[in-house]
Amino acid sequence: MLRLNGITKIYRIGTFGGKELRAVNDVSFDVNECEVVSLIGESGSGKSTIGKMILRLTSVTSGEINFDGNDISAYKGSGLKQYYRRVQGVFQDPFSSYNPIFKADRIFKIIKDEYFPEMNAGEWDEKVHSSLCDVGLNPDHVLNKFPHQLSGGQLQRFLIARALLLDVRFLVADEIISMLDASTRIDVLNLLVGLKSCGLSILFITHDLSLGYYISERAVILYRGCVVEMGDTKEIYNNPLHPYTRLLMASVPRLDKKWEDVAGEIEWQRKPENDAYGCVYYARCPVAIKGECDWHSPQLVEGDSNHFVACFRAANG
Amino acid sequence: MAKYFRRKLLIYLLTFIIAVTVDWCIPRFMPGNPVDLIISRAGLKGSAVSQMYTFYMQAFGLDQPIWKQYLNFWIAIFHGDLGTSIFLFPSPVTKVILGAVPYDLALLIPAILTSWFAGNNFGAFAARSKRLDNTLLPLGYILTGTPYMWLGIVLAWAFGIAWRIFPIAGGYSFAMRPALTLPFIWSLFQHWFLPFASLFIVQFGGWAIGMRNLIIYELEADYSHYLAALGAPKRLVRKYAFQNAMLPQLTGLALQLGVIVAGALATEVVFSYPGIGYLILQAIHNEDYFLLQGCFLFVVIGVLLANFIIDITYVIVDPRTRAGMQGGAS
Amino acid sequence: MSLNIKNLTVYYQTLKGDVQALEHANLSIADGEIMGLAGESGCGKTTLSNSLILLKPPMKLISGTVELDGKPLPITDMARMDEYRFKKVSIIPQYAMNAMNPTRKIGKMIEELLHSRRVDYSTLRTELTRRLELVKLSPDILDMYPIELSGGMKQRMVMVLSTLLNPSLLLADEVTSALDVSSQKSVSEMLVEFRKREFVKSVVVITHDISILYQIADSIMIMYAGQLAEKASTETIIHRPLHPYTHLLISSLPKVGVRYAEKRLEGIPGNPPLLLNPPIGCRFRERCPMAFDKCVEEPPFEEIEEGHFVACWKEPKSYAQA
Amino acid sequence: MRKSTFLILSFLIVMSMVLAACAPAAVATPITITSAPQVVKETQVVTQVVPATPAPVPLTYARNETLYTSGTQWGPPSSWNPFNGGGYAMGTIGLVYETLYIYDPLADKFIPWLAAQDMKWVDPTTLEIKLRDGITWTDGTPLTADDVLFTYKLADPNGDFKAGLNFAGLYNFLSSIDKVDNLTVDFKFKANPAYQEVGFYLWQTPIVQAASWSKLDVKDITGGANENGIGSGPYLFESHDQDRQVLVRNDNWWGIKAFGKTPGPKRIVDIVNGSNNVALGLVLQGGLDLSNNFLPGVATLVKGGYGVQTYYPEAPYMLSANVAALIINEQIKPLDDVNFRKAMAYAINTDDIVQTAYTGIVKAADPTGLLPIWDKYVDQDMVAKYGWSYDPAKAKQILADAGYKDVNNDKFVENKDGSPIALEVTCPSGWTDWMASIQIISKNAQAVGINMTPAYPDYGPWRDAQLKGTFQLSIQNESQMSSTPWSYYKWVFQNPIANIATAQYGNYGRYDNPKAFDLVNQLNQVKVGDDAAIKAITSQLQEITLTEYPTIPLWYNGLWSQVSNAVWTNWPSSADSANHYLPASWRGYWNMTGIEMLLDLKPAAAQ
Amino acid sequence: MTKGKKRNELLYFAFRNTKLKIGLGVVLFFIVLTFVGPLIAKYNPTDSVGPAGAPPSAQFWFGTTTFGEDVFSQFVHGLSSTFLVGIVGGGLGTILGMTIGFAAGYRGGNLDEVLNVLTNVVLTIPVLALLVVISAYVKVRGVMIESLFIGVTTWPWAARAIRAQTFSLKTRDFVDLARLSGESPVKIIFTEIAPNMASYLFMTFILMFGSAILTAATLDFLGLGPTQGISLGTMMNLAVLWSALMLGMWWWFIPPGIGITAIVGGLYIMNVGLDEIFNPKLREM
Repeated sequence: MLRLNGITKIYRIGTFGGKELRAVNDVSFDVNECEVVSLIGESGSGKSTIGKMILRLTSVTSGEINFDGNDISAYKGSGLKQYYRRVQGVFQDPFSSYNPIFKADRIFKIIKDEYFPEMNAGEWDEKVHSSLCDVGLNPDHVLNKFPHQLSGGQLQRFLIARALLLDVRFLVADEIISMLDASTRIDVLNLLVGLKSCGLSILFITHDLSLGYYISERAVILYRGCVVEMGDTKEIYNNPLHPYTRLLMASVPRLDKKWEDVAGEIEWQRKPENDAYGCVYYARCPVAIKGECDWHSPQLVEGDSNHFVACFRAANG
Repeated sequence: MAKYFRRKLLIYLLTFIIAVTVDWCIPRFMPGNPVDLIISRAGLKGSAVSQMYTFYMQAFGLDQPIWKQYLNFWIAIFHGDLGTSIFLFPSPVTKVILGAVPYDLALLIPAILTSWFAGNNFGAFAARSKRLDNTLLPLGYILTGTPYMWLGIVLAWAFGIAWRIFPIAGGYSFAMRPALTLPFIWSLFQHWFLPFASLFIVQFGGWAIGMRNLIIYELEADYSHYLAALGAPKRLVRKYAFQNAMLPQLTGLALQLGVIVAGALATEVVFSYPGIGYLILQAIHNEDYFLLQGCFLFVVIGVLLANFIIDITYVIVDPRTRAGMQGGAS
Repeated sequence: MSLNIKNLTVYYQTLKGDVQALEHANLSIADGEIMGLAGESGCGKTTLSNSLILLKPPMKLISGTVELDGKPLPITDMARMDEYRFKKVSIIPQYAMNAMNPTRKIGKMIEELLHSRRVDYSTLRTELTRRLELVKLSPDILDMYPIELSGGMKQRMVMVLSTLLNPSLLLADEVTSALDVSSQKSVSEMLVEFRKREFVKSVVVITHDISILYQIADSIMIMYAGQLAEKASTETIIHRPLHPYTHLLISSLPKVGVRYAEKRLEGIPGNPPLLLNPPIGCRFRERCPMAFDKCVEEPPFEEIEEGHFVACWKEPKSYAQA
Repeated sequence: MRKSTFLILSFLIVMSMVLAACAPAAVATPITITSAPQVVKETQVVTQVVPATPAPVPLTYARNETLYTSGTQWGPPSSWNPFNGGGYAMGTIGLVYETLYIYDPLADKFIPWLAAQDMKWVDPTTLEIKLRDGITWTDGTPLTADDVLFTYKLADPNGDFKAGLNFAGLYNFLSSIDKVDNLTVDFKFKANPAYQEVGFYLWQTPIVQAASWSKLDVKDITGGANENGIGSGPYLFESHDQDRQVLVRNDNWWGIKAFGKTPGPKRIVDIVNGSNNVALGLVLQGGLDLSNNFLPGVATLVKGGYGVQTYYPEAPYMLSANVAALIINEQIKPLDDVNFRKAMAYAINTDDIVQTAYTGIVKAADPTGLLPIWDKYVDQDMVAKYGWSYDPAKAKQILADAGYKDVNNDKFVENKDGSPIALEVTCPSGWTDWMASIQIISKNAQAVGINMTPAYPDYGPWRDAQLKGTFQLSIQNESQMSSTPWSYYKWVFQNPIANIATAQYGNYGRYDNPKAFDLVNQLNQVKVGDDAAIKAITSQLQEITLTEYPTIPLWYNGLWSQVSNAVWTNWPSSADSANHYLPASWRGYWNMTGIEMLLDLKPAAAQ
Repeated sequence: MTKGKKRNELLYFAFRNTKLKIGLGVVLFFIVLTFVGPLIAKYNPTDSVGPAGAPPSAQFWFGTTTFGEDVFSQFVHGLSSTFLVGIVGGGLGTILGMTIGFAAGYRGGNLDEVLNVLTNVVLTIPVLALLVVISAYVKVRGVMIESLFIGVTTWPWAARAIRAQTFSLKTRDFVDLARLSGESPVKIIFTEIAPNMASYLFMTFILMFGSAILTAATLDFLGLGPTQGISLGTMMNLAVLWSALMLGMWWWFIPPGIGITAIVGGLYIMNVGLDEIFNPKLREM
């Protein structure tokens, strides 16, 4: 359904683009119908940039994003509008997603103005109500209020309801629960996954391994703009192949295992001899092969079935 | 860092080119032919008129094609040649202006620097002190709203005419001959003081207000809270806040330069202080476009230089620009 | 007893009235104890920590006393409190990334700070270097400006600085939340290391992430809406919580190994109350599945068993986790 | 404040002060003082100039030896070239360079100056000029007939230089200039020379030193700055700066012996005008002895015991220096109609202008426009017959009689063909007294039904409109007092019409009257001093101006002059016992007895 | 907290803010005077109606000029051109600044670079010197022309400030969301970004208003003001030209200066007041 084909994002910094910052580097993966894929990475890994590129909020430097077989970069004007009818996003900060000086339900009004200008008011209200009910909100409690009068959880549900007003088939969910209160966040997550049954595919962007594990069928691990490992979520969690994934697994604070019980020193500090070549993880890799990892970038290869990894060590066994 | 300066230089260069081009247009698009004015001023009569007309057209290069004139103008600028003044014929414009520039520098540099330092210190002192904030700072707002020349007029009236404490015209006593002697410097000072004071007072208010607002922001900054939590005395916290608030004030100074220079021009007129402002006014009243052109160019170069100095100073005093300068999108 | 808080009530003054951010807090922390303080945003954990070190307007002390090492801490007296700050009580603030003056070299700032506290920098210099090395920082960074450091480096720098004078009590406010997974671990472990080396006696680790506390804290205290809910040893809180809130909160947390497809987690319905005009009695009662009549009275924060405090009218032992 | 900052700051301030201190010093002109003139015998071939040790120049000028003047320089002194008519520094002609004669307009007589005696016409076409013996240039060399010859030949269209100088007009009727002996020069003219104009040039042309000027090329002669030029007059340029110029007395000046008088002030400091406002302030504070600025409100000061004195103790206080007239573009309707012009003349309330715009410091003009010094030429019968005064009723009547009626009832009259009239009267923006005046004129005109509005363009386009003849109505005052009323009539009847733009002197309205033009030429050919002949011709010209209204004289601009008795006394005044000189430092006025005022000035303490 | 409450809170602070009250009061006073003044003033400002240079009296409240014009009449008529310059010059500057600031801030990229350079260039060229040249060029000038010149030369300051604000607002998620809703950039700028900066834009306008008045006063004072009509700046110019200082006619040059200072000072104080209202950090504790 959605296919990312070698996409790269280079930010140009300085006057008339003097310096380059490679935020996303040759990333390819796809998301199938009714599938939740987690895009997992730390800050600066480029995960949000990928989400924005899918949403056409930022341009793609090279590579191609296909939705239902069409290159989305070709969309303009009404074509783009039709694309947004099917692909939508929800972002991390619920309060930033609303214009603070307007009422929260203005986001619905915008959808009506842009997509359903001919629909009469009664019909529209009906549609909004049912959509709100679908996301577990009581329309009477939440309509006609300002954003700061609603909780973060309610606001995020609002955004999901907004997407449902359109014929959404693909949702980019960028860290949508990381700013919610612990006691309410899991419900939003449950709601999201529940939508899968309605034929929705989700790209779930997160830095939290346990959330990724909880929600997705497949996961993509991103490090400094590169995919280092991807595949079946369970497979990755139970048998991480890339040293970076292993580090993540060992570092994530868990409620069932203490750090002492996990393997000891797994991170390295090494000065890379060159910046331009080699594995992105070379500087921190405890198992790097000098002369190889610092000069060649490993390709993503299939280790186990449906389990890809970009590491010479892992690939060599 | 080199990149930062390259970028800055690019902007300065562009500004300079645009300014010079505007400048070049001045005498050419003004109604009336400057040469006619020279001839009429020289009091030439009869056959001499056409003879001198040709001569001056050639001398100013006005008989050349427009593009050539533009090119020649650039060449002339780099030779420091800004043509001949009409009103002060036959003085070269450069010479006339160079005679005035020291007065401007003597007025502007101390006025800008002292008001900036004093205003900032006062603003920092007044910030968060309720009593000062409510009594003295409104005065600051009023001062910034005062037109420079009006303050000049009032000062001249009060100190020069009513009380006769200070002279109200000229660069130094008309009874003196320039020399590096105490009485002469004293006279220079006396004549300098009122124009200086009117520039100082107006700017002082502006800086004080700016600093007050900035320091309040700084005192609310995280590092101030952290220092307070570690029991650092108020003095240290305020010192840091003050020093950090100075940086945006430095940028503010660069932004204000044009306004300050304008104020100085008006003030010079009030006090007949023999600087460029006074020359500009005379040039306008006497339709001396070449002089006007030269003055404009000098002011632009002066402001550009000052901006550049401020830029460099900023890099020196703000470690963030030094450490993190990557060309900055600001 | 290192820290002894009695009946501490702190409000925030706002235009529309007082926000009752911390209500009747009673608690003790032992020497050498690392106590985790957890709760959702707005539960009063930062208020509690701030009132121990920098209680200033719009915060207002309504009642309560604080004792540190057996001596009363003059928390309301800004001037007298200065003597205790840094030396007895110290803080690693939430905003550690921006805690250092951006225009001063770090070493210079430390020197000026110490000088202002009448502590001789030169005698501390070697100890400072030693501790920097301990947190894997080169002493060279003393000659750098904060902007030249990465987030994790700044965090560690602030850790070293805040504990430089070996305070009795260290308040560590959300020290890991801005960090990447891998840095979270090393910073957390450093806190434990600091305690071990007696750079600090006791530590209060404030966080919204209970799993971090599980890794490093000796005891955990759970707060809800300005009230203390439960305090006990880490194992007890995670595995045998007594307060319904603690129980529901912990069971709603996703864990590696739990999948939606296999086991559906549930959140707590409803939202925390606004503290401007909170419900009287137990503030959790509106969301509590076990709430009953008695809950309109404020439950006392009582020691139910050795080291296990709970503020709930229900009988204990109700929620042993399966 | 941190110590280092403070140090840097103080350093910068001190530096800038020093900078300011150095600047004027750098511009100051070094001067060489030469020894007392050698008595140069004719046998001596080589003139010996022995430079003496320069006398130390005092740092502060003693107040009682210094005369402060203002009113001539409106910008930094920039030219010391006596041939730079409009722009030479104060005193260049008169104090430094001298003329053969000076002219006394109050007594209407030529006073021999460099010349030893009155103008002597050997025959009707030959003028012999004899120079005083013993005049030296400031470099010690004698001023001789060669210098006079050289000077006048500069403008010779067939000479070496062909310089377009002011007196080039002399060559219209000059056939040759010859040196008779070392001190005598003969000017030989063609038949019927223009005696009036010749006289005009004789007191206006500065004599320059042949030895130094012959080295210059024509460009430098006409336009050079001539800094450190060698003069012959009572003062030398000492130094100058942006806002002043200092002249020092030439103690070897020939006149000290010749007149037995030494100019009072050791130094003259001429202050560049910042504004009239500043000048008034300086006058009030005793910082200015002679102010030739237009100072509105000076009447109150004269009366108010500020120690300020003017030529007349009562209104109009000032001598009249030039006539301000309404100039009228005669090429456009309805201004081409003499009756319309006449109606305007009757409509304007000149007294109101005098009182309101000038607070009474000027005098309403005589209808003839002849300055008071030319009162003797005014044909009173003619004035009685044709003269006009403010009479709006009569103005209306004239308009009505001439057929100007208000057709469309807008309270303004229309052209005879019914087209509306909308006139604009202009003066340069910022010339406040004139601005006030044209406001009054417009109001007066409107009152009689003439639709006239004031407009204030900038000087450039205002002047341009006059030269091109595109203006409608304006005010001009170019015609100054001089040795001959011819200069006034030349201004009114400048011709030929085609040359108005290049002549740049009058008749911008393009008034075309061959008879008048001829009369002006006749007037020019009257012998200097032949008052009867002048009167006869001017009487005819007056008839033309009084009946044709080529311009409408409004008021006499004053010879603005305010003097202070605080330091210097014995100023010219209208009082019977006083000196009757022109109290002016303006260009062209030192050689109209201004210099004599200096010779008579006495320090206040001396009295 | 409801929006209503929030608005009330702003109003509460507004009513409590002395700075705003004083500033607004002064400005309103002069605005009222501008409209009512010509009705009270008995004379045409350029008519000679009284004795020359008379001090203030019951008949001539602010005295008369050297030409016997009524200073009070001139003052109230001058006020209107002062306000006109403020509104037109300041308004035009703000609008230009907004357009350029929004475009640069929202579009970013090379357009931003170009506009940024342009802004810096115009910012660096001393505006007054430029205005002097332009004013000298146009021979017959009215208040409108003057205002236009001031507007087209003073926008960079506003553009810079607005650009920075737009830049920070642009990164807010609701802007992305609006784009995801298919809104056009112009619509996003005016319906999403601008309303959020309303207070800021208003304050920018006030500052531009004040600085336009000051700039105009300086030009007028130099004799480059309107060649027709009267303004407070030309009053000062004429007062100085006609030696009001020396003759002690303080009533001629003091009122226009006080008028300008009070209006601009009032505007600035008002702005600080507004800043405190919109910016809780600045509020007095």
